[in-house]
Order: sequence, then C-alpha cells, then structure tokens
Amino acid sequence: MDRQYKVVHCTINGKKVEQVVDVRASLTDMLRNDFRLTSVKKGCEVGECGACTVIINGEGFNSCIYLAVWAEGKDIWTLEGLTGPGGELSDIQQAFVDEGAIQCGFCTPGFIMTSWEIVNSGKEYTDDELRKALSGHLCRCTGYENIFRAVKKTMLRHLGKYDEAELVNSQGITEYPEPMPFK
Amino acid sequence: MYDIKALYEAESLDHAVRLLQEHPSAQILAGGSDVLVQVREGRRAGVELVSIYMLDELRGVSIDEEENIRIGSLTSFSHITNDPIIQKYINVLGEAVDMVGGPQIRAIGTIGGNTCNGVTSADSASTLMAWDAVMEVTGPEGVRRVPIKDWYIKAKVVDLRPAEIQTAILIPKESYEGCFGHYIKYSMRNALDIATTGCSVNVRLSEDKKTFDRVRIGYGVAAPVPVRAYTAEEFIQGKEITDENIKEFAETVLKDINPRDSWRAGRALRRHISVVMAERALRESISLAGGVVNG
Amino acid sequence: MISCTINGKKRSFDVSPTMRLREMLLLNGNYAVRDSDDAEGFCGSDTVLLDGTPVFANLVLAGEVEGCEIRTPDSLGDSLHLSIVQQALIDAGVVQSAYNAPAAALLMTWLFENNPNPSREDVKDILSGIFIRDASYEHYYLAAELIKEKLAGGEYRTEIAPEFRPHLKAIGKNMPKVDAPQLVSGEKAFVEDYVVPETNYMVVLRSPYAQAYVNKIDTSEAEKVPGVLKIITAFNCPDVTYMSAGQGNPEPSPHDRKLLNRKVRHVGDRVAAIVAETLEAAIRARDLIEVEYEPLDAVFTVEEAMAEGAPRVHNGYVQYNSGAPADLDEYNKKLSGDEREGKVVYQFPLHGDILHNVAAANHGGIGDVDAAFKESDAIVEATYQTSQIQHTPLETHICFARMENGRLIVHASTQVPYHVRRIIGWITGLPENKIRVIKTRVGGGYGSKQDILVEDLTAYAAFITGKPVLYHNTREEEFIANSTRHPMRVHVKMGGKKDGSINAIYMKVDANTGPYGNHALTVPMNSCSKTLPLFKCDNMKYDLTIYYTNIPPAGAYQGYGTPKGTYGLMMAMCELAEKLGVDYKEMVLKNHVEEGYMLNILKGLGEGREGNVVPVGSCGLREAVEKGCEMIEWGKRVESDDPDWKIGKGFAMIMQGSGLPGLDQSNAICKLETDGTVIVTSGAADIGTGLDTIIAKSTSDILCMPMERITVLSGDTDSGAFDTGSYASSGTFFSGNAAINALTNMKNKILAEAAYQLGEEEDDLELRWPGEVHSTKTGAVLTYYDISHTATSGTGHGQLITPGSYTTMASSVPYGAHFAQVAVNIKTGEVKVQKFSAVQDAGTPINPEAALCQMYGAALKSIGHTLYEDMKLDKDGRCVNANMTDYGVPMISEQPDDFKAVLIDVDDYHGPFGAKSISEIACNGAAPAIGNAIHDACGVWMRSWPMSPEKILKELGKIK
Amino acid sequence: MATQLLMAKSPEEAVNNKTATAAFLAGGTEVNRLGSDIAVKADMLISLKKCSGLSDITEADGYITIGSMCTFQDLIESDTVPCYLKEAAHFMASRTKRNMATIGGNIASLRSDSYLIPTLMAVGAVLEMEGNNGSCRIGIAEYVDRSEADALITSVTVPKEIKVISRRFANTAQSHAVLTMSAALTEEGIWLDGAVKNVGLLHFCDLEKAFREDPDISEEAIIEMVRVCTGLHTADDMFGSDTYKRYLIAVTAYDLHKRLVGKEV
Repeated sequence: MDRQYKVVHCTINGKKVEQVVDVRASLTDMLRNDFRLTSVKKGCEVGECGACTVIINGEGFNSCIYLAVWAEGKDIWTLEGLTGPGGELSDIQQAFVDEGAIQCGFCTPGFIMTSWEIVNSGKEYTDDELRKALSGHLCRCTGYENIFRAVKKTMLRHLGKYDEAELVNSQGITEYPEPMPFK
Repeated sequence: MYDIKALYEAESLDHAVRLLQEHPSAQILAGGSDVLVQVREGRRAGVELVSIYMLDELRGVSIDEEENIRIGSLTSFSHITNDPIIQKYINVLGEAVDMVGGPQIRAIGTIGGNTCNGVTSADSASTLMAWDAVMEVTGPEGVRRVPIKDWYIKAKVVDLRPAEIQTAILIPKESYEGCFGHYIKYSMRNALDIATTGCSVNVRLSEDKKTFDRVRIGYGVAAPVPVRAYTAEEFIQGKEITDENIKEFAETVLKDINPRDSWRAGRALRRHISVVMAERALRESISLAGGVVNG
Repeated sequence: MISCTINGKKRSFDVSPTMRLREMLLLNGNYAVRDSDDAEGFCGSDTVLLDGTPVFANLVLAGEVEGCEIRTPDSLGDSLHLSIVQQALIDAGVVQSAYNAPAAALLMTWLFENNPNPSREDVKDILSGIFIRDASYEHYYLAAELIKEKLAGGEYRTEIAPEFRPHLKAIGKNMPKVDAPQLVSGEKAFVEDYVVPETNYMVVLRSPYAQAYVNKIDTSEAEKVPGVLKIITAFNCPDVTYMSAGQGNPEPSPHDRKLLNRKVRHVGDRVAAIVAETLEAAIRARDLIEVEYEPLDAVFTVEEAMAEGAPRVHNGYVQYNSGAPADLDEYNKKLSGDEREGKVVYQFPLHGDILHNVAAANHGGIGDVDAAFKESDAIVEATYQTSQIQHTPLETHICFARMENGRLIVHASTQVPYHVRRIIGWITGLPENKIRVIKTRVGGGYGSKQDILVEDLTAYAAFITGKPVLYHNTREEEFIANSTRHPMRVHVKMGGKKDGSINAIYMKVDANTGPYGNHALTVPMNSCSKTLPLFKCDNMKYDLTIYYTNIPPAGAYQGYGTPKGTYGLMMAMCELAEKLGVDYKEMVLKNHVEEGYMLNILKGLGEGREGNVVPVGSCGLREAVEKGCEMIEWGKRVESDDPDWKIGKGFAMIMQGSGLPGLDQSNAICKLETDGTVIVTSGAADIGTGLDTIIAKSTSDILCMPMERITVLSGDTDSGAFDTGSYASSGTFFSGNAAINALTNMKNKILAEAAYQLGEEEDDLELRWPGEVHSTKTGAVLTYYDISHTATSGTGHGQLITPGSYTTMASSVPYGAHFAQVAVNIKTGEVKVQKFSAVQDAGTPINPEAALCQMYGAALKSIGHTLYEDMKLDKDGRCVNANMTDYGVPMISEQPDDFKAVLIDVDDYHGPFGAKSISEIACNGAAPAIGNAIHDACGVWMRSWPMSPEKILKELGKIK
Repeated sequence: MATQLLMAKSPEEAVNNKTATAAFLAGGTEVNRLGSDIAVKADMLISLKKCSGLSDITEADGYITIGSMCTFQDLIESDTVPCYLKEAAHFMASRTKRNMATIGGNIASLRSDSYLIPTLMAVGAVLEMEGNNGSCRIGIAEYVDRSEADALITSVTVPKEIKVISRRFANTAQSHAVLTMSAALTEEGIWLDGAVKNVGLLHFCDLEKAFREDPDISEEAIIEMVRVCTGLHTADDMFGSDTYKRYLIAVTAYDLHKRLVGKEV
C-alpha cells in the first residue's frame, strides 16, 4: 500500500505556510520534522502529559493526538512564536524564569502555551480554576507550585492588578495586608 | 507517524456514510482521543479510518422544534460545558464532561465518541443514562433514534449498525423540564484519570417541594455498561424528602448495581461508595431543586 | 522525478531537471561533494564519478543523470574503515587542510581501478583536474607508489620521509595525522557541514566605487521581499571602531573601521548586509536596495597615495589610546572631521600620518650606512615591485552563528578563535563568557583566516535577530573583499668589498596596505626583521612607510612580508656578487650569520615595540646552502638542445621566526580520564598543518603511552584555554611548548599520586610504556587506569588535571635556502621551472612527512606569486580577473618536474623537542631564487612580480 | 534561468526543438560554467548527451570523421584520431574537463582562445551540420565567418596525413590562452590560423603569402610586418599589451614555418 500524501495550508506562528504531509503524520510530527519547531515535545504521544500542547485557533490541544491533515486552515502557535523579533522573551516566559518554574525544561513549552491561553483570555481565574486549567500538564521536577505562581502573577498583571500580583506569596496565595475582602 | 493503513476524510455526512459503505472494515474517527490512542498502543494498529472531524454540521447545541435539547455528536466536551442551553437546562452534563481527562483532551474529545466507545466509565454516559437521553444515528437507511437504555448492548458494544454514524444526542423536554441533578466522579486523581465509579442523580420535586415527584439515578462502572438503579427510583417515587427516605433510597441502589473487582478497585469498595455517592448526589440535587430535607 | 543510483543505492528526487547535480547530491546528504569555484569547473572539489568517469558535478544537470550511476567521495570508506587509497594519502602526508582531499582520493581510486600500475604521467594526468593549495602535488606521486606496493605485497617499501630523534617513539616519526581519517573520508568537518537546515542566509551589497561617501540607503523596497529578516547598514550598525586583524591586543594596527562604514574605500567594500530566510530572497532584496553614493577620487599605488594633494583614504580624525603626540589637536584640525569618515584610533604610536595617506611607518638600523657606502668597492641599487596576491584557500570564508540560551555560538573557519571572540565582543557588547567560538576544521587559511573578515558581520546578524545565520563568500568575494599580500616597493642599496663581504645595506620599503590598516605596520616590518638578520653586516638601515590606498584589502599571507624583503635583498646580493666578480655562493657563505652571532639589528625591529637583542640560536643555514648547491649542481653550466631555451640556476637563503616573543601566549589543559587515557585540550588552532598531531605525539612521548589512547581537542573557546592563535609560525613553538608544560605537570602529578597510592618515594618511581608507573625499588606497577580509577573514587584525591602555559622572550629562528633551475625561452619569454629544491632547518621535524608537504605547498604557492598569480585592477580599482582561471594559480602542470624538499637535522634549545617553524619560511625563497636563475639564464634582472613572458621580452629588448 | 531540459534522442529532434530561446547543451563545460549567460538567457536547454550517432569516429579514404559529441578525452584515447588533433586536445590541461568537453561544443563556442579551432582551420576541416532543412557540409573557415545559431554540428572531418604543428601561450596551463596558433603544410604551401584572445579566430593570409613568396624571409621582417599590420585589432588588456601580442604572433608564425618547411625538421 503506497503512502498517501496531502498538502496542508495553515498559519504557523503568524506565517502562512504550505506543506506536503503523510496522512498518517501527527501534528507534532509535522511541526517538529517539517518545520523544525522542536519546542513541541513528545512526552507520551497518547494525550496524557501535555508536553506537546500547541494553540490551535486560540485553544490548547495535544498536538500528538491531532492529525497533521486536520491543521488545514488552522492558526497554530508554538513556543517559538512567542519570542520577539530580536529574541526577547514574552512576559509569561520571563515569569517562568523569574519564579523558578523551570528545572529540566521538558514540560515547559507545553505549560507555557496553556498559560499563554490563560493569561490572554482576559478572565480572572480563581486559584482552583487556575489549577484545573493547568491540570492537563505533567511536571515531574517542580511540584507545580512555582509554575502556578508564575501563571497567577502574569494573569494578574495582564488584568492590570500589578500590586496584587506582587502580593502573591511563595505558596501562590495572595497575602492581603488586611483581612481578605469578601469575594 | 500513526500505523494506519488508510485515512478517508469525509467532506459531508452523506460522503461519510458512503465511505463507510465502500470500506466496510473502516472505523469512524471523531476527535481521536480514544481511537488514535489505541492505534498508538497497537490495539487498532493498521486500521482503516474514516475521519469525520471536519464535519462542522455535527457540532453545536440547540433546542429543536420538539423542544428536545439537541447536542451534535461532534460537539467537544469544553464547548458543552460552556454552552448556555446546557448550563440552563442540564448543567450537570456540563459538569460531568468537565471531568473528562484534562483541558486539552476536553478540547478535542467529542460526546459522540464518548458514548460510541461503549465504555461504562464514560463520564457523560451515566448522566445521559440518568436523563433518558436518545441517540440519533444516521445511516444508509436514513435516521434512527435509540433510547440510551437500549444503546449499550454489552461492554464496548453499542447499537450502531454497519455504515451508521451517531449524529446527535437528544434530551426530551419531559426529561429535563423542572429537573435538577448532580454528578459525582469518584477517581484517584482530579484530572487525567478514569472514574473508579460515577454516580449521577436528578430530581423533580412536587409543587410544594416537599415530596419527590421523580428521582433518577445512573451509574458508571457499576456494571459492564452504564445502568439505572430502578428499584431505588421506584422506592422513593412520591415519598417525602426525609433523611430516612434518602438513606433507604441510597441503600436500595445495591439491588440494581453489580460492580466487579478490577485492578482499579475492589467490588466491596465500589458497593460502599455507590451508596455514599447516591445519598450525596441526591441531597445536592434536592438543594439545587430548592427542596429542604425534613423541611 | 529523476531517479539514479548513488553509491550503489537507488535514489529518486523530485527536483528541477536544470538543478546542478551537486545541489541534488547535497539533498542526498553527500556533502563531501564541495564547491571551491562557484561552478567554474576549475578546482575539482565537486568531482564525482558519472557512469565511471570523473566529472565536475557543478557542470552536470540533474536531468542528465536519469538512470545513471554516480559515485561520490564519501563512498570510499569512513574514518574507521579507510580504503588503501585513503590510507596511502594519509601516510604520504598530503591530507592537510584537505577541503577537497575526498575528491582527490576519489580520483586516485578511479585511477587505480582503471590502471593498477599507473606511471607518474598517469598520476599527473588524473590530478590535472584538481587544485591542491596546501601540500602541492609531489607527495601524491609518493602516495601512488605506496598504493602500488600495498596492492602488490601488502607493505610499503618506499621511504615516506626521513625520521628523526630515534630515542623518541612518536616525535620525529612518520605517523598518520590525527584528523586525517575524518578529512580524507569526507565526514562532517568544516563549518558548512554543521549548518542547521533551518538556517537563515546573509549576503552583502558591495560598493561599485573604489572610494565614495554613502549618503543615503533606501531599503524600503528590499524589506518588502517576503522572508527578509534584517538589513544592516552603516546607519543602524553599532558605533564601534575596530580593526579586522587577528593580533594580540593592544594590536599594532590602527582601529580604522566599523562593521559598515559611511565611506566605502574599495570596490567590494561592505555597503549593506541582508539577512533572509532563503538565499534567493536575500539576493533579490540586495538588488532592490537603492544607495546614494557620492563618488570620490581614489588612489591605487603608493606613488599616487604619496603624491602631493592626493585624495585621502582616511580623513576623519585621529585618536590615541596611549602615547598621543602633543600636537594631536592641531593635527586633527587639518583633517576634515567629517563624521562619514569615521576615525582612526592608534592603540600606541605607529607613526601614521593619515594627512598623507600614511597608515604606519618605522625607521631604524645599526652602524652608519652612508659612511660604509663610501668604503664599498661596489654598490648596487634597484627597486623591486611586488604584486597583489590572493591566498585562494579551497574553502572560501564562511561563518555560521546562532543564539543558544542568550549565548552567541559562532562556528568559524579561523586561525584565531580567541581574537574572533574578543572582536565579536566589542561589536555586540557581549562579554566573552557569552560568546563561544568553535573553530571547526579549516579548508586552508594561509593567513587569510587570521583576519576577522566575515565572523564580525555574521555573529552580529545572529545576535540581533536571535536566529541562526550563515554567510559564505563567493569565490569572487574571496578576491575583492578578503585580504591579500601587501603590494610593496622594495628599494635596496647594497655595498660590498672585493673579498665578497657586504659592508652596507639600505632598505627603503613603501608598502600598500589598501583601505584598512589591518597588519599595516607588522607585514612591512617583517620584510626587514626577517631578512636583515641573515647578514653579518655592521651597517644596515631601513625606512618603512606604509600607505593607505583604495585597492582591495591587504592583510596577512603566509610569509607575512618576508617573501618581498627576501626577494629584494637576495636579488641585490646576486647583482652585487656579479659586480664584484665574486661567486654568489661564496658571497652567501661569507655573509650569512651563524650560531652565537649577536643580532643587534633586532633592536628597532620589535613588533611596534622595543625589539630584544639576542644571539643567533640553532642555525642550519650553512648545511642548507651546501646541501642545496650540491643538489642543483651549483656552478655546472647546463645547456639545452633548443637554441631558444636558455637554462640558469639561482638560489636564496631564507629565515622566518617561530611566533612573537614577548607577545604570544599559549595554554593547554591535560586531563587523565578515569580509564587512564588522556585528553589534552589546547587553545591552538590546527588549520591543517598537523598541530593537533604535534600535541598528541608530545603526549605519547612524555607520558610514554600509545597514540590511540590520546585525544587532542582544540579551537573551542568554551573548552580550551587562551591561545593567541595560528600565525607568525607560532603554532608548533608556542602551542607545542604550552602542551609540553601541561604534560610535564601531569607527569609529575602522576608520579606524586602513584607515590601516595604505593606508599613509596617519588624518586624511585618512573613512567614507562605503554602508560604505567614502575617502582625501580620494589618493582611494583600501577597502570594509569589504576591511578586514575583510585584517584576518582569516593576516597580519591580527585581527577588528575594539569594546566600548562608558555610565553618566552627567546626566538627560535628557522633557516634554509631554496634553489631553482629554470629554462627561459628568449624568443617567447616563457619560463619553465625545471628543478626546485627546498632545503630547510626546522629544528626537530615532529611530523616529517607533513613538514615536507608544507615545504612543497609553500614553495609552489611562491612559484605562483613569482611567475603566474596577479590580481589585476582596472583604472577604477575593480579586479578584472577575480576568478580562478584568470587569476593564474599554479596547478600540477606548473609544478617543477624535479621538485625536492630536504630537512636539515638541527636541535633547537627552546623549541618543543627542539622543533622550529616550517611553513611561512618556505614562502620566502622562490621569487629571488627564480629571479637569480632567470638572470643566470638570459642576463636580465626581473625586478617585479610576476616575471611574465612579456616583461622578460621587454627586459631582453625584444619588445618596447 | 532555464528550467526545462530536453534529452534529445536524435539530431533531428534536437534541431526541431531549437527555438530562439533554447540552447544546445553538449559537455556543459561552457554552457553551465560560471560567467556563461547562455543557460541564464535560455528557457530550455537541449542536451545532446543521449543523442544517437554523434560520438563515433570513422575513417574513409584518408579522412577521419569525428562525431561532434566526442569528448576531448575520446580524441586522445582513440587510435584513429590523428596525432596533431590529440596535441590540440591536450591544450585543455584539466583531465576532468577533457572527460566532459566535446569537440562540437568547442567549435560552436567560437571562443577567441579556442583549443581546437586553429588546428581545424589549418587542416581545412569540414563540418557536417544538421539544420531545419536537413544536413549540409561547410568548411570550418566559412562556419567561423557566419555560423548559423540554430544548426547543430554533427561531425567534423579532417585529413589523416598532414603535417601540422600547433602552439599555445597561456599564463598557466589552465588559464585562457592569449594566443593559439597552428600551421599546416599543404600543396599550395603553408596554411596559418590562430586564435588571439579578445580579438578572434584569424586566418593569417598575409603571412602565408609572405612565406610562400620568400621562404627564407627573416624573422625581423615578419615581426615588422605584424607590428604595422592594421588588419589586426589587438589591444592592451589583462592578457598582455598590443606590442607583446603582435610580437608573439610574429615569432610564433616564423617558428612554425621554420619547423614545418625548415631543413632540420
């Protein structure tokens, strides 16, 4: 049975591209092998670890269980797309660095893409909602605390709540000087 | 790269049906969060697939002319959870599907796929069972409707005939009107985990909210397929909302369910938590419906 | 779809039928099919076999190979499974910089497959299709003999090269160069092999004018080309003034340029750099850039530059880091101060005077030449003019740079990794810990890669875009935007006595350093400092003036000024001998220095500083002259049977240096691995000369262990330790000695550790083959494995790691003499070098066969600049012959039929195991030797390079 | 840049497809070489590599006929090609290039530093051409004067027994020649032809006449004759000065004549 190929037209990191792919290829295969976007990592290839998370039309997906041919017409973003023209880090990336949210770094690309979706959603997630939104990622080094804090601070900054962001303590709890206002 | 023999991409529903006829051995690929994983694990290696992922016509939630809630089979879990109609009339389904896998899985997974894999642990199944959902399937002979209780034939087998595709899930008006429910998923982790046992209860109270007009309770992983505890339902039908009734109702479920031992949990544990979940889910449903126990 | 068989495997490609075959083979991963001449079908680096016939892959189209069978150089055998041919080329010592050694191996393989017993003519015929610049062709004939012997009896019988120092196992012995297997088999080795597929490309817009202001650059259209990332011009590049010479800092060269300048100073000067995702997009964008030039008058020769009121090449203002003259302010007032001119910053006074286009100057001498001339029985005086010569390394300048975690990683083909790192630091503002320069294998440098000519721009482009960037010179750019020999006007006045002794020498050198002052002072200095010290003469005087002009840039080229000084002096001496009626050989023997002679002349000849006066060290000059005269049968007249052809003989004595005492420094680190093997990390830059092999052999002999248990890593600024770099013939001497110090420290550390582990006295212990410590007292033995394994255990002293560094004020000078017998056709002016013998004292030749090949390669290069090579400029300063065919490089047909290299055995006190330098000195002899020989043949004095037939006919009076 | 390639099977197919914007491609050492704009201007290249009938060498009544696609190396290795033509082929110093370059390609290029044309002109070679209106035969001198771009050279016929001497002057063996000159001895006397760089392919009829009229003419006379010859348009360039080129032509002509008709030969 000879191979089936298909041309996929989509936008990757803001650039319109066209690529002939084997229909059996996963989106992770296409991004890594054809476009050399090696930030997209294969941790389990069965949709359970989140290391392959990319943003498709604004939503986080596991690219390992997403067929490359399904990317037709989609707008796809990977970590490489977040760095500025001169290689400057975006604020969510800088937060991961500042809050010590990166150890081995293998889960980081996937985590940052979901965090990018969260901080750009404009919504203010409660702590539980935030943990639930990040629950699709496995990290075996950090114990998630610093990652949670990095996302929370960036979310608050995106909402303009700069001083509140500074109040977030090491456990990720916002320590209000006076008793916590009723929410 | 997936080990699949061939991939046929359907451009429309009819085209999908034709493809299934042309390739009788081909299997349907919706969101892929079950099928592609099994191809990867080898259980479905070398399979032919008909991909219906691009059929937007099978997506979305609406109220049809018969005032059924109509959920397109390709609607993803996350879209169901955030859908206003669902939140208004059957919010428990939104909560239930919001416990499937993780956010990324819920973005790709579809309710059609979740109900067609015939798996008793499917988070949506026990709730759909408890709300008497109706499966709409389309095939070479046209459209057919199957009540959910007849949908599950045996473990991993549903009433889907050759070249048929499940196109929607309907919740009849009579089934959702005035109803409030709650679903509990008992699992080891809060995400990316399969239910050890799932329990979905809904109630319709009397006008004066003192007595149970109707109570329904569905279970996942309490039997090879999702089941209803009819004996318990009949027991509590028309009774007052009292602690004893609630407790007895919970004890009665054991008559209907038949959990088994598995590496995930033993039979005794499942029977015990089934009772506890029944009581809790019922109490939550009562409060949601505005009722007061021993009121 | 094109399908064919490549190295026995069926392949098909979906490419355009008019794609060049070489590009198709690159898609297939056969990157050993290289390109040295942009598809000119000259160098043969792109040789492949097409249906069994050697062809140039660049001149064959993909569509033409449908169904054909192709063999590429990388199919012959990898570095662990070398074919007989590959092994023979290694053993013969011809695999040096080896950019197209795989192609040469393929041709030799084809030869032997078709003719198991080829004659010398057959070898010459097959190698006529390949250009060898490093080792020349002589030892390929030797390799052919070795292959025949291997095929016949399985053992070599012909002597490859004489061996030296019998008491040592590795030093002085013929051994395969440690990096030769990788090179000959065509494995990944050069910068171009490490480029990532998703790289971006950079091209440079170059000036059409020899001198002009760049007033405006409009890149708006260019930026619209899809895929363009960045366009760098003088208007947005860093305001950092630097210079491109790879020299120890503070450099004896004026800092007189920025990355891109508001004033272009030669045809080919940088105007804009375009970075794009594809090469096509970069080129398309380049052609859309509109530049508003303000053309200015230009000067090209020293005469024009020194003329009154000549246009000034640098007219901004002058600054001094130290030693500024008192009248600097008034001086600057006379200059234009126009900001488009930029500035000239001297690190310390070089006696420049940019008002008169003087980049640098130096004067000095000993005794009183004027008085001495009065007492001379005969005086000769003449002016010699040398031409602009290009190195033409097989691998044109290339650099690949990328960012990695905020660090700038620069893959460079360079001779000076640490100077590259420093200069990139100046331009990008990054500290050195944030810059890593990886010197891969270098496809030929010869001095052209001592200058930082592409790394500055490529590294900056990668730094500001944060993306990987590749820049690769075209062959034409290698001519017009690289560095070349300084054209020089050498005026020599020499007086001598009847007895043949020379009593006065005056040299007036006017050098042309081109638009920028890299190496401005030091190259012309060498024309005196590496020539006058040959003479026992008490009255010597030199005046050096170096002029800025608008010719393509001049810089460092193997020999570094000495070939031009030697040319003038040795021709003058030959003329003086004739005038005095003294035999030239006797005059040489009478006047040359010998061991112990005090070199007072060195006082003023320091590299821009006070030179230190030292006595002559080890010196094999006399033996070299005697040996050479014997080989060329000096004095015996040779007549040809054809009346038109006249035959003559000539020779010249030569010297050089071994690095720069008081300026150079080298470091090395030696590590004993846990299994007792050794890794030596050297800062040195092996550019194909065999420097890593010298360090490996030193390790083998000092630590008494076999070569295969030794690895030498070099040229990576992250892992290595500082080294000034490979130039001024400093490699063997400085880097070798630094390694020896590190190894000696390791030897002592091993003995100390063994004493501890054995509980014995260090004095009773000794190292012995094959790498163990032996107690002369108790007979106990500890292998290096035991020692290291214990030392790195939980209770051990820690891994044995020792540094070593080397600086010196001593200077070990190599000496020698080159001899030529030429035939001159007095009817047509043609010159044929019939015999050439290079005889040199290199102290202890550590790699004898490689040393011989270095002599052959350098001699053929200098035969090239004497007779054939010449960059010709038109009246607008544009190089009209900027390609291989017209520039005139010597190939196998130009090699003398009787070509010999001989090593004189001398043991130097300072050199590593007594070794001195070998390569630069070998560039100094050909021009004067051939010049004297031509005079001997037909009586004319050829006073300028190249000694072309037309010039000879003019001198013979045959044409006006 | 040409993007189409036609692998012609026969000369007819090649000529039929030869439009104004197509170009013949023989060995490739001219068309595909750096600096050649032939491949850039053409939209299609017609390769003759797989053309039948263009690479055989035959002999018939004192004449040798050589297929136009014979490479320089074929000429050297053939035992029927006359020695004088092998010497001219050896003027191309690079063996790999000789494996590729063809006799037809060298003639068609009409280069002013041609390796073979001077020798072929001296011996009065005859070309067989394949044009739109079938094949025809044309002397090489005539071809040099007015070559038809669209016609394809299919073979070159040269005399077997003829005394010819050629000389080539170049900076290095692989540089382009400043002068390539051939002299042949025929019944009517000496034929003298040459290629002068940046001037062209010349037939030195005045010199032939001078040698015929006075076989013992002095070298100085020849040098003076060429020095003042107005028909010769040599100029100063990177290959040498005008005076040098004229002198070289003169001394070479004299030398060739002397060695051809001279006593000692």
